[in-house]
Amino acid sequence: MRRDLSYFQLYLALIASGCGLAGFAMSLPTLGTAPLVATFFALAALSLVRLVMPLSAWLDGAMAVFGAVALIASLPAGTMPIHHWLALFAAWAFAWLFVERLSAAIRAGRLPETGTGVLIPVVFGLALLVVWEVVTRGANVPPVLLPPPSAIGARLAAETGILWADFVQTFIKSVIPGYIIGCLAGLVVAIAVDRSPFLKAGVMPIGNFMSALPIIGIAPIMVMWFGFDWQSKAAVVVAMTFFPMLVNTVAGLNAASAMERDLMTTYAASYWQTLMKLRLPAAGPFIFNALKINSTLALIGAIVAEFFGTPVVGMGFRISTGVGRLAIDLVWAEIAVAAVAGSAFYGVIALIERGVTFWHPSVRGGRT
Amino acid sequence: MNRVFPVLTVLLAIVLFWYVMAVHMNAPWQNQLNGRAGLENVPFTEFAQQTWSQDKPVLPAPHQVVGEIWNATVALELTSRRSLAYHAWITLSATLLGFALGTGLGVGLAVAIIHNDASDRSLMPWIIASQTIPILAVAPMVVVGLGAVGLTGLVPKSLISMYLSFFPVVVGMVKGLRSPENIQLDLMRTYDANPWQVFWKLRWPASMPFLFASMKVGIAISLIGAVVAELSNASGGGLGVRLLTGSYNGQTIQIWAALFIAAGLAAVLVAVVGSAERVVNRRMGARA
Amino acid sequence: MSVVSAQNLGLTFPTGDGDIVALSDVNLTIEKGDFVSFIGPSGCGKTTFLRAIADLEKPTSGTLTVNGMSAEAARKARAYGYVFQAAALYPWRTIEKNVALPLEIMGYSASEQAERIRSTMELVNLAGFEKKYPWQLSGGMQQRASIARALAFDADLLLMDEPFGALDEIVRDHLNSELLKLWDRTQKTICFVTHSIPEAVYLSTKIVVMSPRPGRVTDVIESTLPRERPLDIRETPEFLEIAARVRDGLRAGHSYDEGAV
Amino acid sequence: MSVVSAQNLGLTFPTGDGDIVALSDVNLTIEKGDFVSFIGPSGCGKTTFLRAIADLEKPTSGTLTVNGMSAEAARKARAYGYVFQAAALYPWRTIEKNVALPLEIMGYSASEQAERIRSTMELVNLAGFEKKYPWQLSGGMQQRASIARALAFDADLLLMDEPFGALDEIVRDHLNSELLKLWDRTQKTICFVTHSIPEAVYLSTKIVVMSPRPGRVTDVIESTLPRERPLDIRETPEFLEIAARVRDGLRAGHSYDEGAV
Amino acid sequence: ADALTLQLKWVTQAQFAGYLVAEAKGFYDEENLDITILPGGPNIAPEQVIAGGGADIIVTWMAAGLSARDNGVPLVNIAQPFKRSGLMMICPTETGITSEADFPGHTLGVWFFGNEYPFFAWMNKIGLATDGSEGGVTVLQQSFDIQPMIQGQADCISVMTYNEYGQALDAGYGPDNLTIFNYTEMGNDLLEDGLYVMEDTLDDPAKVDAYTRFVRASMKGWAYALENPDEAAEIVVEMDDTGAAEFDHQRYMVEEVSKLVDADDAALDMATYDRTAKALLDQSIIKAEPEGAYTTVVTDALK
Ligand SMILES: Nc1ncnc2c1ncn2[C@@H]1O[C@H](COP(=O)(O)OP(=O)(O)OP(=O)(O)O)[C@@H](O)[C@H]1O
Ligand SMILES: Nc1ncnc2c1ncn2[C@@H]1O[C@H](COP(=O)(O)OP(=O)(O)OP(=O)(O)O)[C@@H](O)[C@H]1O
Ligand SMILES: Cc1ncc(C[n+]2csc(CCO)c2C)c(N)n1
Ligand SMILES: [Mg+2]
Ligand SMILES: [Mg+2]
Repeated sequence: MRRDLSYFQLYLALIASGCGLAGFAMSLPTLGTAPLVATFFALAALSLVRLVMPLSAWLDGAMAVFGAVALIASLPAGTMPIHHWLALFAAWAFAWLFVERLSAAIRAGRLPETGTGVLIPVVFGLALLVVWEVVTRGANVPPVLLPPPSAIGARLAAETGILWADFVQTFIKSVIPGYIIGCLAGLVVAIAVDRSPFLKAGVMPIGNFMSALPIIGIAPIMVMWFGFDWQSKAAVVVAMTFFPMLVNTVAGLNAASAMERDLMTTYAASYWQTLMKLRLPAAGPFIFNALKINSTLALIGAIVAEFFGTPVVGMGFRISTGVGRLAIDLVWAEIAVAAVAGSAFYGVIALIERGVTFWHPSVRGGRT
Repeated sequence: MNRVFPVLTVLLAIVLFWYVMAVHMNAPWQNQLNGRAGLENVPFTEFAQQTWSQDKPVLPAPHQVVGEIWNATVALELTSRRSLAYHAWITLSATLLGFALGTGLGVGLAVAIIHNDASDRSLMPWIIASQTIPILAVAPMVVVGLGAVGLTGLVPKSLISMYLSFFPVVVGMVKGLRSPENIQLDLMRTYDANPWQVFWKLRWPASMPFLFASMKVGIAISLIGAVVAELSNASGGGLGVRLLTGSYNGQTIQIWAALFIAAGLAAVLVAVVGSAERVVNRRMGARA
Repeated sequence: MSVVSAQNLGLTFPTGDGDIVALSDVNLTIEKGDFVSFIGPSGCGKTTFLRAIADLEKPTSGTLTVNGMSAEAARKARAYGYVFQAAALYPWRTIEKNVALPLEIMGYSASEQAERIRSTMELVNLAGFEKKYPWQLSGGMQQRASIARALAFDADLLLMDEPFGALDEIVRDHLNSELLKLWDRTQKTICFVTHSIPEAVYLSTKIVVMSPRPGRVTDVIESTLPRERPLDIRETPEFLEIAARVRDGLRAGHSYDEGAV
Repeated sequence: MSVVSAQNLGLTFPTGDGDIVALSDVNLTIEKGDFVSFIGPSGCGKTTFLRAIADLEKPTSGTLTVNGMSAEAARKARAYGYVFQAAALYPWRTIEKNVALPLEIMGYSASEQAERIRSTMELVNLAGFEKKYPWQLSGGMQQRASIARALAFDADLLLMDEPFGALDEIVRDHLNSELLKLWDRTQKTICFVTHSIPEAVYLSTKIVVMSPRPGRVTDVIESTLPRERPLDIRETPEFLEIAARVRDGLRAGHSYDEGAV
Repeated sequence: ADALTLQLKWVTQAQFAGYLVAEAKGFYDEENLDITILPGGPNIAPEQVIAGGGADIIVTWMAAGLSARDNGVPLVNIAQPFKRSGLMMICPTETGITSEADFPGHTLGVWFFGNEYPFFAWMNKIGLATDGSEGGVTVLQQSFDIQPMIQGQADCISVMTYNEYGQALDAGYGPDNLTIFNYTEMGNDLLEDGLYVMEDTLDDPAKVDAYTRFVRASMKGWAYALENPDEAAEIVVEMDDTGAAEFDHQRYMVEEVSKLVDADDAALDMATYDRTAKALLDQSIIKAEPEGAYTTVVTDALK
């Protein structure tokens, strides 16, 4: 028998069909009430034919999607019957099998990296959303604790105005300036400190100490010092981003190898020439590391700071008052915006990093 | 000596600057007070003294913070709920449990990621995205949700702490477990070693430096997680709660004291991981 | 039965900008007890060929058998010991633990491990350094430790990829004669990659000259030197003649285009 | 005036467990136009001596002058070009930008930079690779780029630390004869560290044999070979005789204790 | 004993003295009740906790309770010990604010997180815009302290008579240098700390009985607290896990709270209830006239 599946994939396939078979048997008495789910069960059980004839990976993907749609379309108002949980299992197994086979195909060079490589995390994310939706609705999780994604999506669509205003207040006004100032200050201080071994010996332990400190704790202090508006939020972001940048840059400025430095010495190069032509470029990967860390820290810092007093706009404000007003789906919509903005911010920095430190082995992918 | 002197110098500079700023920032309020009390032309030295001894200063002077730390730790019984040591212990226990869980989760995910292509591709982007979620916003819901199923006190805090601390561990361990060079892996292949052997004899020991580097970041973040969780879970106390109640009552000195204790705790924890690292390094024959 | 037998062996690496033909139409038979050197310019496929024997690369065409079975079966039967160009010792293990590594993996008993470690450490002249860590040893000693590691278990075939590349000439001479003695004593079959013509001639019963793009065997020279080889055999006319033949073979394979460097 | 002159030069590294005497009582004079090779076992101080000339290490005793001035003054006067054992190209710069690096630092005009890059790239046979990044080139090409970088500005003294260590014999032969041609044409003074006896003999007008612990000069052999040296000069009796003398000197300095390996 | 969990709206302080005293003095034990008191905080919405099943009874403000009910969490008021509001807005006289007419153009600090409804109801009533438009006021989400006034970031801030106002007094402010807007005196008060349960639990007579005993014991606690303010303050300090409560301040708070609580009568005053509901409807904080948002079964059983 030609083996187009690894053992692990085979187990997944068996779980999927097994759930299908069991689910079909259990849903026989109520066949008419949820015809879609019953069809899904039947098809899943049918997929056992893969034991004798290979089935395409795309078929598994289609089954996962069909299962998800069937489930969501026929979610009952009350508690979900047990065999629906089997359908959820089966759909998850199909999705997992699908991504397993896709990545195997990419590894073997049968599918292109670009495109398919993006599809896999997307499938995973969608699977998470489906499980979330089905579990919250199927298990009657109180919506004031965890609303289903569909409700969050509806809020997201309905409140674009508010969400946008909050985004502008928090992200554009607080995060971006704070991030820029904090990172720049960290960079400049690192360079200044680097010139003097004495200062370096004095500042670095303190810098390390400070970067371990729960900086969010200073949010109430910053609000006290810089007022309610975005300035205090930006100040928190500055404080949160400063130390990672300082510590990383100082490490990075030492990253140039002894031989690379010796080369500069043989040219009798000046301090600034060595800095600009050797040490800063060599520090690039470290600086970007800090920029990436900071991109996630900055948003969190700004949102946290808004818990300690704000004008009546902003993501943190909306989240805290939303909880108070039990507008939990709005809170989650806001969280979704934060996650998307944060991920996009991170992604942009990562892209820039690829462009700027193209020469680094971690970017160009090994060899030499 | 050579290492301590520069640190002391910089510390001294910071403390001096701090005292100056304390005068500057507390002056407006002091002027108001003096004005109301009808005091005029207070000599500067006395005025500085006044700004350094306000009850609820905008910026407490260093000695006020130190005094509060002293009063709230040494001067009190350890079990007293006013003792910062007591609150530090509460935060510490959540931190340690969260750190242990986070490290376990991080290592587990890293193992899955390096052994399985599909996990690598599907998990990594979401792991990054998970860290962009404002945890403080989710924390109350986690606390309430877990409270509804009967989990209160330590567990919700630790879970939030875990949520923050697993991230550096996954990232570091994925790097670390992949750090063996091809030649070292090939060697294992020439012995026809099984994946289990490759893991325990090669990948795991090779990843130790990465594990410890991540754990140093992780434990500091764990502490942040515990403090954040306490902001959403006032019962039971903890440094986060002290921060919060300090902030409601305008007790700036109390805020700063809690903050410093937290920082000290973080430093101690990082140092402990550091010495564990040294012990392991020595066991693994690292250069002195 | 020959130890290694390659017929029309080809191995192509697919890369971003086109395929690289690392081995093309290689025919070679290595008999039991042979000492075979592989020599040739950088990129001619010496390492690739050794790795193919070791089942670390899969040939894309032709057939390759090791001890009469497929390379994979031979690897699983632990038919060979491999010495990499770099010592590749695990830095967290003492020298003795490094040597023990294959023994642990292959499930030798503790007492047998101890015995084999003792004897191989002696063989490579490292007795007394068992408890040291790799970084506490010089490059030459590390390389000897990695040879000990390959010798510790009973493989009759030894694959050595430029094991002495990083050493200076004097030390190299010394290790060469030690290796010859070992080979003589143990009757192992050895495949040995080198860049040095004198080294190849001095050591081998058979010298395989290779040339790049595509990687192929251009000459196989059977040595007429006796098995017993004092160091000063290298000044004999017979030696110099074989060396000249190798040099000619090498030069022929070298096209002076840039990529060859 | 001699280019390099060392009298009773000593250089000691203080380390955790005692001092290491890297150079002890070195006396050596190098004249303009000399091609001096340094040979000796690992750790005998070859690199250290070159670095002392380059003012990358400070001697702890004795005197050292370069071009009649202190090593520091000579460095600041940009008296020499240094080729490190590894190519040490900056990975974020293209080959041409790497070669341009010393020119930028020394403030050459843009047009002059372009001109010099062109000519030195041609000299080392790298024309056409200007826009490539270092990692896109083979080891030999990288090494040649680093030589180009040392040649791009006008230093009369070239310090080369095992520049061809990583290359195979044929390529090495090729670069050796290119280097000889360059030396002949430009009348530069060259200090050259190598591990290979034939290379040292083939290239040099003067061979400095060193030995370790403490690092010292044990022999200085003036070559009797003509300046014009075809590759096959290496089979002449004169060549072999000098090589034998170098080998003897080397062997004498080699104690066969473990540490020496 | 019947186990019940009570979620407070705020941190452990004398605002909840009745419950804390009842617990400490064993009044709940006497009623065969086993009560767990959960402190609240700015990140804890009692409505969410009870909806999630984390509590049986909560203390909250009626505006928040009705709003939650409107949002699908069927809360029912079972008792209302607080009869008056302790909410005030204070403005230092140097801001020049002496009456509502002076508000336009000024910045007012407001607590959100479910505490904002009385303010918006008030602004709605006097017709001042709060969306930052011309002729309106600027609203600030105020931290839970008086810093914004001290720092001059807000012209007026929200205070509770029993809490922040005390802090202001300590800081040297007082009626002579403050303009005080008292919600109760202005007739703008909405009902504050009431006791709420989930509607479906009222179908269970055993539960209703437990609630009744709970309210009875709590009222006994309140009565005891108001009679013995010193002891009550001590109990509050004793029961505060965080160690932040200070006796003097709690003592002050008991004093002030006693002016708002009617320890003899737990019943909801219908007039205030109607006004509260109307105010919320008027500014569409809730969309429909609330129905079944209160029950008298518990307070009736007390009589
Ligand atoms: N994994 C790989 N992917 C792509 N190309 C490879 C790979 N391994 C080797 N090659 C290419 O195959 C050819 C032969 O490589 P190989 O390492 O066998 O050469 P070699 O003779 O050992 O050279 P050297 O003397 O430099 O070690 C080279 O052109 C090399 O670039
Ligand atoms: N920075 C340093 N600190 C301490 N010891 C050093 C240092 N640099 C070199 N040494 C020691 O000085 C001695 C001479 O070293 P050097 O690098 O000059 O040797 P070498 O002749 O170039 O050897 P090789 O052939 O291995 O390159 C060695 O014992 C080395 O360990
Ligand atoms: C320290 C402190 N700050 C603010 C308030 C304001 N406040 C008074 S009551 C209440 C909610 C429900 O009673 C709130 C938020 C307080 N009580 N304690
Ligand atoms: Mg090779
Ligand atoms: Mg050297």
